[in-house]
Amino acid sequence: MINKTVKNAQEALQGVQDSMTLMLGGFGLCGIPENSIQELLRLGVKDLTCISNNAGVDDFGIGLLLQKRQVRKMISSYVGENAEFERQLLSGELEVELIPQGTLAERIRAGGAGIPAFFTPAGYGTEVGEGKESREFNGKRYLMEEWLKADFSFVKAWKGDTAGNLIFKGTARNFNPMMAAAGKITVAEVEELVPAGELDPNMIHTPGIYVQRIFQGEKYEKRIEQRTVRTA
Amino acid sequence: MINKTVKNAQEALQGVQDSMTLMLGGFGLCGIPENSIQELLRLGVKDLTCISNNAGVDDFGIGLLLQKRQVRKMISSYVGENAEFERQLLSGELEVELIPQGTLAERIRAGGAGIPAFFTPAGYGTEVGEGKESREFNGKRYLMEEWLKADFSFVKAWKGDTAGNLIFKGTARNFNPMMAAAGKITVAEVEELVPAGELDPNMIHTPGIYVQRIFQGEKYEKRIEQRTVRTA
Amino acid sequence: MGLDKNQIAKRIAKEVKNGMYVNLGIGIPTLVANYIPEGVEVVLQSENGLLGMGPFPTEDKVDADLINAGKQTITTLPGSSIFSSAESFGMIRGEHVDLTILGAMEVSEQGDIANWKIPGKMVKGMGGAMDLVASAKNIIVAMQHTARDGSSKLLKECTLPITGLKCIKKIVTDLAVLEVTEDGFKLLERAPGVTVEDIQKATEGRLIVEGDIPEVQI
Amino acid sequence: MGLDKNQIAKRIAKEVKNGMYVNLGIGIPTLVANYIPEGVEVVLQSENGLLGMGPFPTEDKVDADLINAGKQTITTLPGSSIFSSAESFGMIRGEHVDLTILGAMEVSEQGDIANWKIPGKMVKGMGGAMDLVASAKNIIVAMQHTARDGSSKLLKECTLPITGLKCIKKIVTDLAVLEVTEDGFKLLERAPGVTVEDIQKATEGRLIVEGDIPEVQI
Repeated sequence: MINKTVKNAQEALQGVQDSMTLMLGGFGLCGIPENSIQELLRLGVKDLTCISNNAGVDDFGIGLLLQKRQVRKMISSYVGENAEFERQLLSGELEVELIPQGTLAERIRAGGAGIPAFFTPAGYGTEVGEGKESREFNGKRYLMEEWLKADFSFVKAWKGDTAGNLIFKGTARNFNPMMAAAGKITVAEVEELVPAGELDPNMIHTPGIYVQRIFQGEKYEKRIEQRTVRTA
Repeated sequence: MINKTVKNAQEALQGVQDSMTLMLGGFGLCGIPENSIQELLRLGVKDLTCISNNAGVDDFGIGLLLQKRQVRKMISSYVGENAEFERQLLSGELEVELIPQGTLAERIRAGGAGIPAFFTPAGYGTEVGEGKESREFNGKRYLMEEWLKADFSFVKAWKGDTAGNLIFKGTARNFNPMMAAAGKITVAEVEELVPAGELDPNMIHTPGIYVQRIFQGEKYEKRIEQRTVRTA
Repeated sequence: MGLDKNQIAKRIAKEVKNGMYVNLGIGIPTLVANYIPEGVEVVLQSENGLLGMGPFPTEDKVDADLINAGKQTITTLPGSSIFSSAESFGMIRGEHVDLTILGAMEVSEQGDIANWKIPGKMVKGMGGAMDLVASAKNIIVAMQHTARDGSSKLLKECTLPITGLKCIKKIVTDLAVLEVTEDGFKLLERAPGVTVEDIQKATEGRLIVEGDIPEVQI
Repeated sequence: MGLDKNQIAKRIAKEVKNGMYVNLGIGIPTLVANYIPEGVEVVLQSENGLLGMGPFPTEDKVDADLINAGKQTITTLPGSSIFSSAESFGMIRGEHVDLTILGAMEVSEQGDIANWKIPGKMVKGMGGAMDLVASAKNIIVAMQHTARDGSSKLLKECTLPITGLKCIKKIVTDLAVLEVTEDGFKLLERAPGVTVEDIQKATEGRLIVEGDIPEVQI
């Protein structure tokens, strides 16, 4: 089996350059590629276009890249919980393109699956539909939306094997599988990297063909945004 | 959790009528809903439109429905290995619509996912593209293809739970997951039906929301079309 | 006078029928889960990729890898399933979710909804709201009948940027339960202590009052 | 004279490079798997939903739930993965598969291919062929140079119904190895004992011969 293993984040991110379009997995802070984000900070690449459902919080996740002014444009569905983001947006330093969450997920899926465009009802009749082709099917109006692709995709999985196969845990799956398929180069960081053959072929969430580089990440903080508990 | 269990195939197929459009999972004879096909035979419903990648063999799978003249139209990607099929087609008793396999899979997926149309390169410039809208994206030509849905979908899984969650085994997965989502009523037959809670939520291939009725099938023959072996 | 947030949630819970798959928005809709009657089996969908959302975890069961769309830590239930965001919105777009309950800033008498953007204020994004309202078979809005300045939020036309057109079927406010019909807001129930005249005054859009309007029973 | 099926497969195997994901069609292409050189790691994709196709099983390992696109019983390998048909063709359409090897009835000098239908004969269907040829980055055709009646299968224009336009990059026949260029079929290698004149005679489409044409090395 083809071996996709690289030593660490540094090796995994070789080739990342200014002005690239990146996809970063995660929903809120759940399932984000923490190690790759740290390496992006270290590299200091700038003018990035980041496609990610959210933009992190002030001092974690993509928020860290915003603080260092590495991001020129965010493509997201929801960018709350981030004061620095708001400041840059209002000052014009940062551009933002807001996309309905399902449309975002499907446009990324389309990018990976070779579908240049599709029709969705989301956003028809709203400002999201302005300038877009719309069409009626079975008496309902739909917008045509195009695929999204990235120069690099950064995803985070629970387990992975040397062949690049990935298994996600819980709702940390979210956008990661589609982004893995939509990146020209996909970097997967995993909590546990195992030899090919240890994962059940039947239980793979992302087949290794989509992953070009895989490494075992370290020091996962896995910060929780809303710790809500009940008493037993 | 909502309980989707029904007693048997007879109860599962209540409401199936003449002239309906049915989807049947499977690739060749691998992963076909054997019990539901038997019940369709027993019911004797006719003038059916069957959407299935293949049409079975003379004496097994959908071939059995063809023998009893229950099928008016097949929508498939490949219909070889079936002499009765050929006879009915040439005599005009049977209509067939051939669709490229990937387009078939994606049209069914679109049906389940609420996407009325999408663009694919498959079939452009061939007779498959005749009468269809085509369009250029990034210098390449694509055909617009529309979703497929069914009155009933019949799928076969390895394990299922009472909430309708399904796990497939090996390449018996094939078209089953997309068909489960594209049926107005989806009937799942499984080799082993377990109580909700016994399957790992992280390892479900088809979430229970797509399945309206589930039952444990019996007497699976699982016929092999091409038994190919090597000596140890 | 009028219903409080929990009472609005409790009233909406009566709309939740056995066997439904339900998506609950953030705010009052989330509270609905607390009032689903005994014996009514429903499955809650969280659009970040979970069917069968359970209660908040006890302290020892908190898992950073298990959150809902409001980013709160949650639990699974026996029979839950987890999937990607593409699958999740396929489920929503494909009309597999039976009922969506969400908040709104404005609803028009045609059933248009505005709930994602206030011009001049920081725009946080629509999240999954546009997908949900464009696709759900049945949408109930939970909202206050009027804004803080007393102006109506049930309008002839929405003044704020639209989230979706002609999609809202029912509205439960602090003052009333209303159905969106071809002819306007049809008054179904009034909150205890609230008169039809109070509701009329608080409703800018066309209000249809036919016969006696019963009090909300919760 | 000329290459037999196994020799064609063996020659094609030299085109398979380390690290490639490869889809093999039915017939001669399937044989290519037998000749992939030691040390060249490739992953075979079977479009019915498997990456990492292994050899046929021993009798005791035969599993009806594990077949390839030719419906033959097969095995998995360490690192294999299994997925749905939609995912499989997403992989193909999204150009994640590096190389596709398939058979053909006709190839035109523009790189068009016909391999799914003969008018007047029972049409079995295109299966995944149209998806594969519309999407693959690199397609090699394995075929006989001429039909049984001696007529060329390398044509100016395909006469049979088309499977895909301008998609074939390379052809390996019993007589020759050819590249499809803007100007026609460029002769790269000739089979042992076959002359350039033999190939010219068997090729209806434009044949480009530049310099000495070496013999196929297998």
